[in-house]
Amino acid sequence: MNASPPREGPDASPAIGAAGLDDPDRARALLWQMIRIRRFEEKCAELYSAGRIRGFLHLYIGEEAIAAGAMPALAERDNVLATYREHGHALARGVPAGAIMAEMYGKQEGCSRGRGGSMHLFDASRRFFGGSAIVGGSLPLAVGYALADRLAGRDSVTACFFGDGAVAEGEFHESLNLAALWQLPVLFLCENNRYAMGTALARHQSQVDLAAKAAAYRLPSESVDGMDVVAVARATEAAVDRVRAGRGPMFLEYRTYRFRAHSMFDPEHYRDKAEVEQWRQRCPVETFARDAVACGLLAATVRDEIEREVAEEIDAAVAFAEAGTWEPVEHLCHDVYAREVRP
Amino acid sequence: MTTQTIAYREALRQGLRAALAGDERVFLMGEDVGRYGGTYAVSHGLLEEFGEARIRDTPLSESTFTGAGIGAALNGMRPIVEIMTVNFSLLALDQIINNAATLRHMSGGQLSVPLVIRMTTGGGRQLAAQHSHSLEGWYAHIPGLRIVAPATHEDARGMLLAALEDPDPVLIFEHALLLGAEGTVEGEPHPMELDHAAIRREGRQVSLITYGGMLHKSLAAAEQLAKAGIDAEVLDLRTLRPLDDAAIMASVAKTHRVVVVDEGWRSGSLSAEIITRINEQAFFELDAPPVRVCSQEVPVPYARHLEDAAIPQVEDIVAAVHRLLG
Amino acid sequence: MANLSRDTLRETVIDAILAVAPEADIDALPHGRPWREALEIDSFDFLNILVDLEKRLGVSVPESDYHELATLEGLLDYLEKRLAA
Amino acid sequence: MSEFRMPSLGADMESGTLVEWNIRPGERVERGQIVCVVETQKGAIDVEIWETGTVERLVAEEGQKVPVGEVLAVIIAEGERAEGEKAEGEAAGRETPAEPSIPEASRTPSPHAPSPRALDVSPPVPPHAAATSGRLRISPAARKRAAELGLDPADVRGSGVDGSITLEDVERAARPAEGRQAALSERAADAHAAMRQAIATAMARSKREIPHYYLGNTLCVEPALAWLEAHNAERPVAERLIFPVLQLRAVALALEAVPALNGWFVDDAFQPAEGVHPGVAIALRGGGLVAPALHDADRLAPDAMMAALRDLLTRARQDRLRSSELTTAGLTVTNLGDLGVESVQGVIYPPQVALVGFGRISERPWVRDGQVVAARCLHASLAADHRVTDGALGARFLTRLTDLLTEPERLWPT
Repeated sequence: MNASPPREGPDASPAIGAAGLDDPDRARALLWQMIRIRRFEEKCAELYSAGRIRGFLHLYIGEEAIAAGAMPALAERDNVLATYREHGHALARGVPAGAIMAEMYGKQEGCSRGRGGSMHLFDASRRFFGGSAIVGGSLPLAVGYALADRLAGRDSVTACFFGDGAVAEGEFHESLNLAALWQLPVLFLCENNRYAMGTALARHQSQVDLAAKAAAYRLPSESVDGMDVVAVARATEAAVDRVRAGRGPMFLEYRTYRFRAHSMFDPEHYRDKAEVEQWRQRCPVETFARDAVACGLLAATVRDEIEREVAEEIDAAVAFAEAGTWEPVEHLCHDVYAREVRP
Repeated sequence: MTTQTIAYREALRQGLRAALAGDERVFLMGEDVGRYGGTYAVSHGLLEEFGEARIRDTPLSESTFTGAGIGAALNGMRPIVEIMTVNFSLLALDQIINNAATLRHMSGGQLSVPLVIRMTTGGGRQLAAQHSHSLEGWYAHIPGLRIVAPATHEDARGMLLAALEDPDPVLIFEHALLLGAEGTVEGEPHPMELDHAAIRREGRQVSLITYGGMLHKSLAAAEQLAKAGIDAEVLDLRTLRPLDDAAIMASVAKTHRVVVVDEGWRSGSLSAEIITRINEQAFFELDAPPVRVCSQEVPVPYARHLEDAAIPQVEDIVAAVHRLLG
Repeated sequence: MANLSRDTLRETVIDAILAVAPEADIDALPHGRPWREALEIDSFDFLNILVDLEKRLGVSVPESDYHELATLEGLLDYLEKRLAA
Repeated sequence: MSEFRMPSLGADMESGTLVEWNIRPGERVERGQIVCVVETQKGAIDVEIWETGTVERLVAEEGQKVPVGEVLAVIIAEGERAEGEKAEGEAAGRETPAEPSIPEASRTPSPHAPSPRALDVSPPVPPHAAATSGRLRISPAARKRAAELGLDPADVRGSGVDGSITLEDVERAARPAEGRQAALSERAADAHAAMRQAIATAMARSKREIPHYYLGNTLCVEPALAWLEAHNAERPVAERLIFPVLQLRAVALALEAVPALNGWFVDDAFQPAEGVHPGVAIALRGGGLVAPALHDADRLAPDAMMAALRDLLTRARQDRLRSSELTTAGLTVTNLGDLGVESVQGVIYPPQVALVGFGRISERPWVRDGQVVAARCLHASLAADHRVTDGALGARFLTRLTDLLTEPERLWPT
């Protein structure tokens, strides 16, 4: 990887790329997942512009390698918590695209019955616990999930995704400290896309080496090239194994970049177009597809097959969402309490 | 059935012990609940009895240990989180309000947070403005939370047990001045339901509507009023959210006069909420404008005479009733 | 109402008078003497007694008949007559 | 800042006992509002205030005997600033304990611990301006109950917060001749003795100081009675006029014509009254006499006058007169006809300068058109103060009065 853009922090572990794989099925699955997330989100942007999706819409485009690479490392019994930029995580975790799209439409067939929207995707059956719009707010929950597993004697791992902005929150520090103190099975997964909304890392952190922060709480930590899906997968697998083995929590930093604005309504005054263009050269989908073909892992035709499959799935998801129904307003106050309560 | 006379903190401890013994999923977590024996000695002896896994001392990280309680509750446990005072709970406000109160609804009913958070509230101990406030009314504003304020010894242990059976987050407010007060309990701890207010004294002429630490001042005021020939009813709300509207309106329909005694400040308060509901639901039962006895609108000061002046006292309640009855 | 006995009627009238003049000693009234002067019933009291009797018996006494009410017996006769009508 | 003082409710009043305050510091008061009850030798009087403002403080305490002219309360007029408001701000009215009690070293927290202060933690909130408008102050429950009982709440006296009408007030009003009357009967013996004393003082002064002269006239009231009968025909009993309404009206109109009889002799000079408010002498059952003013008797239509008289008689007998009613009459009218007497030679109530007396209506031989006929007649008399008027003026008044009662259509000319 020669085209590595400038970095504020120390270098991540070396890139691996498609050459690091020998299983064509795995390569296809990774590419499929990344393309699926990419196309799904592009469709979301289109539907947002058409007024079908409302609220805030935060797109993951550029960062797909992380969800696609990391999620397969987790078992069904593990717990996943994510941020408000979590469409990719939900898709990668297996939440049906139709249920996600319907949620963004606000339909009751949505994965949160239309109560959450883009930022609050939930699927308890897949142990996908959101979907949180409070930066740093899900880290303490992750500690609690892990504590419960520990107390109940289960070997589950709790994976908690968050961004570089969250490391400025007190809850990040409290949570890393408590998880390390109690040696809980939490995997802290930091997607460092270099901007907390519009504020560059160096403009909000005195120490831009995030792994060093984790180390201060005596968490083993590692920084990974988040644009390299294979590197992400390898590092995450190793971390999951370590945490599952009962060796305490771990911190992983994925160095990545979002290609699109923070949300749909963001003129991007805070970064140069040249910088964005430079990172686009490292697009995780394109680089992986190119390398996988180049090293003979995938046939040149696979890309088109995947695109067709994905287009079909997304069309079906949109149709599902369009056909979805509105929950009756009489149900407005349902699910505030388990029992019907008149406050 | 045996009657015991015990301190309120002992009643709380009996409730905790019964909960820990009765359900493996229950554990207690908070600052100094273990080796120290609890800031207010409520959990004294429980570490030895139940071990470090279930009586967990935490760092001074209110947000994270409260959030961890929520996470553990989401993941099948029945945690009891102890926060030292209501003022400190403000550090955990994000977790309580953005997570505990919202997750069931935001997930479309998929998630459940069967968490109990206990904290002390109220003034009267010369602890000044960062340890003495009564913010339970604030929490009672939040849909998704259940707010309870046990004022009697039976409720102190029994409402905790009932709270643990509740599938939703329950915040228990224990008035600090009650901790040392003695009272009686009957037999073994048993769950005390969380849905209804209780008439602690029957009366015909005026309803004193109150809860928590103010219950005892209201009862003392009712005693004084009785000597002056005024027959006051005292209604203990017990649960501040959801409010037992039926009990409130029934009392108003009986006495036609209301004094709400609330240690919280009056502006934008629980007392305001109660009186508004009375106006909405029992307007034509009112025979005089409703009256409030609340704390003065000042951060609670340290000096004894000033603190006493800031917080409602028995004579304030008596005076309010006299004023109301003309 | 028409079957009201004389005694019941008398009691009703006495009640109406006592409501206005609670201290009145009606038993001490000399038979056949004007009762208003003896009981210090002024025109306002008298009006109130008539209002009361109207409420109790449903009999409205026109002003032109006031002269028939000068004695207690006359008042009772008059009411009996009106009730029977 | 102004002082609200114990009013003089009569020349014979030296002091009164403050029975009850209806106001509290911080409250707004309106001109004409009844602010306290004062027990006088004439009974309990509702005392009105004549200034609009805010109660700064109450000086006299309930139960205190206060001489006439002494300060009862301090009032801040509208727009004025309260005493010390600038310096103390919100703390005005609060007392800081001079010696704050020293907390015990190891105070056992107790919810029952006595507090060392004398503060009102819940200061009375001044009623919103809208609440002090002309709207009736009645509790919602009382309003509902009054509607159930078919009672007009305007007729009910309020005893609740800020003088509001309560449920109990309505219930009490629905039980006639009970309530306050019963409460007052406990001190009736004392009150009657005091009243007797007051009457004795006033009448002795009258006979000692006032050179009375007396005039009298017998008049035929057949036309007046016919007018009354016609007016009352077809009306339910409760809405009928009584003859004294005509008498008072005639007095009022005659006074308009001869204003020298309407006023007071004060400091060796006649001071005319400011309106026509004849005092109505009312004998109280059980003894005693009061003579409250019937306000603006020259301006009331027949039914309004009857209503005003009914109100006055009812309240007089319930010991509920207002202070203004005891100080404004410029002349008194006494009617002893119902008690069977022919004529009255009245004693003037000082410092008034005249008194009109009416006797009984009875059948007399009367000459009409040269024929002696039986006709119902009435004797009217005037007692007047010779220091102020002479017989000629008195005669003009009495003649006028006679004419008006003889030709009743002139009482309320259309």
